[in-house]
Amino acid sequence: MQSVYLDHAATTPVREEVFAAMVPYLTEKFGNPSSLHALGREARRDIEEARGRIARELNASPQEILFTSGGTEADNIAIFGAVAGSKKPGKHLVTSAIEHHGVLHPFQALESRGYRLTVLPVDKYGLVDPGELEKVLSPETILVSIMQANNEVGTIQPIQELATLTRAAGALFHTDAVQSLGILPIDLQELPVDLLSASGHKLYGPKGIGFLYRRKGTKLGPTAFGGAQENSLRPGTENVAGIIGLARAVELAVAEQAETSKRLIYLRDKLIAGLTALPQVTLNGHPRLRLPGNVNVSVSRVEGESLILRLDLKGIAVSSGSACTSGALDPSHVLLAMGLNHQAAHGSLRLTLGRSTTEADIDYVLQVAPGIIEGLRQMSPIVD
Amino acid sequence: MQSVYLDHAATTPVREEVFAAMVPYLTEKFGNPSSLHALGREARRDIEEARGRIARELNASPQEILFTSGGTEADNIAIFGAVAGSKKPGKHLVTSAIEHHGVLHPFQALESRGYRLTVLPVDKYGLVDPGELEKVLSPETILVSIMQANNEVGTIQPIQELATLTRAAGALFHTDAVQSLGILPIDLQELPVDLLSASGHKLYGPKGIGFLYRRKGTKLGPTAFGGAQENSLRPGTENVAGIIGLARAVELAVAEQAETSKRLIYLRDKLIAGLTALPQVTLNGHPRLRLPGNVNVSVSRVEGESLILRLDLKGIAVSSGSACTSGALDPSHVLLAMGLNHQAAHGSLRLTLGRSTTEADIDYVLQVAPGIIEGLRQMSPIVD
Amino acid sequence: MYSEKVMDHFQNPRNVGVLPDADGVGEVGNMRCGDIMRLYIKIGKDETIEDIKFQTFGCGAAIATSSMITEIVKGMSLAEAEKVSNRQVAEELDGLPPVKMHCSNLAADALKAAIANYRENRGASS
Amino acid sequence: MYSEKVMDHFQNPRNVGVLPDADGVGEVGNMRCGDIMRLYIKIGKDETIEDIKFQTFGCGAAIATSSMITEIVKGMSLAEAEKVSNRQVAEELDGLPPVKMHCSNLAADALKAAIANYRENRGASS
Ligand SMILES: Cc1ncc(COP(=O)(O)O)c(C=O)c1O
Ligand SMILES: Cc1ncc(COP(=O)(O)O)c(C=O)c1O
Repeated sequence: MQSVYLDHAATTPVREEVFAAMVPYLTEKFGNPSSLHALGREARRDIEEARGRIARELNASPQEILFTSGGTEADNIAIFGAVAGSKKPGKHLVTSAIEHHGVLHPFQALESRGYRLTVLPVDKYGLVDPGELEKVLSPETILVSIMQANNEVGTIQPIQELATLTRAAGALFHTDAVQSLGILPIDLQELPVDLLSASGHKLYGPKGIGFLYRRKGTKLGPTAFGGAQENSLRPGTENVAGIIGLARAVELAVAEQAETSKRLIYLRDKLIAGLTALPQVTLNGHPRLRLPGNVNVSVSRVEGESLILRLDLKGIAVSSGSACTSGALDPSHVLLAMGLNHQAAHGSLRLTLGRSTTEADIDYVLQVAPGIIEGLRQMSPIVD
Repeated sequence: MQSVYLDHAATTPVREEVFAAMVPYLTEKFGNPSSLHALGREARRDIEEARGRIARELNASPQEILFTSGGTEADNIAIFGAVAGSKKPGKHLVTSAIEHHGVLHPFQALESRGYRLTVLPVDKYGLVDPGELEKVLSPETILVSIMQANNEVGTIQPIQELATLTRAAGALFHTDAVQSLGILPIDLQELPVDLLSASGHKLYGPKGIGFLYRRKGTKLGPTAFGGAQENSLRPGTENVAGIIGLARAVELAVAEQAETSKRLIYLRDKLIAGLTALPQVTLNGHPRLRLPGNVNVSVSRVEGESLILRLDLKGIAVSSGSACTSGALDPSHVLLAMGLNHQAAHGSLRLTLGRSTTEADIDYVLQVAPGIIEGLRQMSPIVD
Repeated sequence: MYSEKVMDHFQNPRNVGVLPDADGVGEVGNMRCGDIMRLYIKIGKDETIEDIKFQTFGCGAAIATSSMITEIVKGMSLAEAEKVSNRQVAEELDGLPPVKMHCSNLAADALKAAIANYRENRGASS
Repeated sequence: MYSEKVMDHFQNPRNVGVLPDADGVGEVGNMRCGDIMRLYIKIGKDETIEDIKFQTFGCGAAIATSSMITEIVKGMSLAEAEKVSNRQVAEELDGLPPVKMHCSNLAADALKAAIANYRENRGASS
């Protein structure tokens, strides 16, 4: 049976080059970067060099990169840290309705602690309107967090504009770039964000490592306590192998970004065209302002999980809604925020393309999907 | 030049068996455990199986094991979580003066937020007196945290007794077992602790992974927010390779515990005897209640870092004070708490033995150390 | 996640479809939860379930439990069939994931609704 | 962490020891910080530093900066030597880790203390 992985937004395989870069740090180069002897100094030097390489790819400085254990932790440190570090009397926070839970849930926790939270709506394409942000910004606003690109529907936000407005209002701007780093070009001299989160396993690096970019001068209060690692903002012995792998992954992703993007857009659009040509299958997200690898459709009268499992039985790995909430029964908050009804939200299918994706994969999906959709529809009690 | 690693308390090399167990998860088995397709289900099954294996080794249940990104995070989740989850009106916390910063600093942060903190003293061997704990326990007490064995001087605490007293007083008991898990026998049906922290890289597993044992029924409030992973107590995509490696490492450590212990105690005592036979070199920590691999001495009139570096130039990797605070200039809070003066604290040397340590290593250290100590003493302005 | 038996029923569901001359129809679930089950029963002599069919919009568990219950109760008397519980259906499938025990395990409820509907219909027509 | 030059001075410190007939002795640092440096100077004609020796209890940086300053100022006039700063010593060593710039980089202070001590001694004896 053919095996087609179309769930790159959930996670990606570790690239061979990344794995090869990690191996020495899982074998002979095992020093603790805090140790003063040669083995420790070697580890320290190598993680600092990795920090520098990541910074260079983003046009940032090494001190602006803080290693974390993943995207969620970077989001948490950014949000709770910005709030803890704020000297403002104001207690106003802003985010959008389509954020990942790694952003949304910290904000909701802060709301329950007495902060005032504005959750900006999105239009039917999943776009935040900068005009809406402008309306709610005030001298009270501490932090605005809006993701660069959405993990479910792939919509790319006008971050440049949103961040510029936020800066003008004197608040901090955070963006969750977990889905976009290495996939969209990012130049942190141009983009006026103060904080940016990324995760290794979304860009062909290992799981359990990520980073937070923190612009020089951005004050964060500590959210975890222990040793002095990562400027005391992320205490604990560094995941050296993970850091080395992450740096290699970022370098490779950035180097190949333009070419990969072009290739994936072609395949993506072919897949979108093929799927939406089926009866009652509609595209979710923006037709143009969308991640190169993201396809998200609603299949009427059919539930997402059974679609996933039937496709899986044919060797096709996809997801429905957010991978991180699959297993939960709630329909995607992203699709609901975009105005989909529950049926369309439950019947969503996300296919995310990546490095390994070939045209043959797309053709195979387009050959297999119609029968599966038909089969499930025949079982469905729902009529139009 | 001979190469002798005697810094196993700072970190340990990943065992070959552990590395081999991890490789598939850094290559073909790359699924996200939250994904519903076959690759995701495989990852889910394998990490749950790993959880079960760790639980079995400790005589615990799988649901009692929460994976974290390391020892520090486990400590933070235990302490902040226990406080957040407490329904008591009381605000009293208890710890000891010789805890790792991963425990001490969270407590100090809570103290600055209005909690009442008792820091129990230790005797000259680094031992906490259960009588002292009994005196301060009250219905106000939420949590007591005392490490099973100290990372600097290796002193083993009377945890059984301390935990029993704490339970009788109706408070929760946490122990940082980062230095002892796999090194001392642990049976969680016997040991009445509610929470226990461990870290992979101290027991020949990878860096960036650890776990928190949480006894069934122990209520923890969330300290980080995001996806539903690890019971929503540690959100973020699981470090699958790390988890698999950790489980293998725990299994192997427990299986070999008795034998390794016996071997190391012999080597440890030989090293202690040899070093303390040198003029004005004195043992720190308890002569008997001490980790099998720990040697800690104070060398009068000589500063620790220069001792480390000179030994390093001879191929001997050791540390002075805590590895995690080396690089900082403060003398060890552990040694000061044990009543050492600043000179003795600054002149401490920690040599920690492990799986790779041979008698030849010990002999080499005992051959090289005297000359180095003498050389540095000749440079010293301090007279007795 | 799912047992082999669940996957078998999900892949090859038994008794899918509609009974145009059903004596009772039961529907449970709602779109908010993402699971809707509809059961059709045809009652034979001695109040036994002569035929049964289902339609389900829902996840793997919802489809498998729908399919499973049709196998369990076909040929049963209504009195027996009414005693079948959701838990029993799950057990026949060698278990369901904990997260699925609630929303997607409604087949017995659907059957009860169908039986109730049958009784109502009969009451009305007699 | 340390530059090669630091490691060279740490490994092979120049001018270690005591000058029994020193004209000035300076000591800085304290045990709390973990660094104590003592410098001995012998002053020759035209107030030049004819000989200099040091004793240091401290980390690699403390030992290397002590050693370095003895090399820098040997043969210098006191006026010149007084102008040497801690920063300059660090630069001659191709830099020090940031964490070491403060406590362990006191060699110039020790030299100033030794010179002050020499002047005091001379004042007292004249
Ligand atoms: C006793 C103790 N607790 C906690 C830690 C922290 O563990 P980690 O570095 O994995 O965060 C360490 C080691 O650094 C330790 O020795
Ligand atoms: C947009 C976004 N943010 C955050 C995360 C969380 O990253 P991680 O799983 O590395 O914690 C994810 C993926 O799960 C994501 O897609």
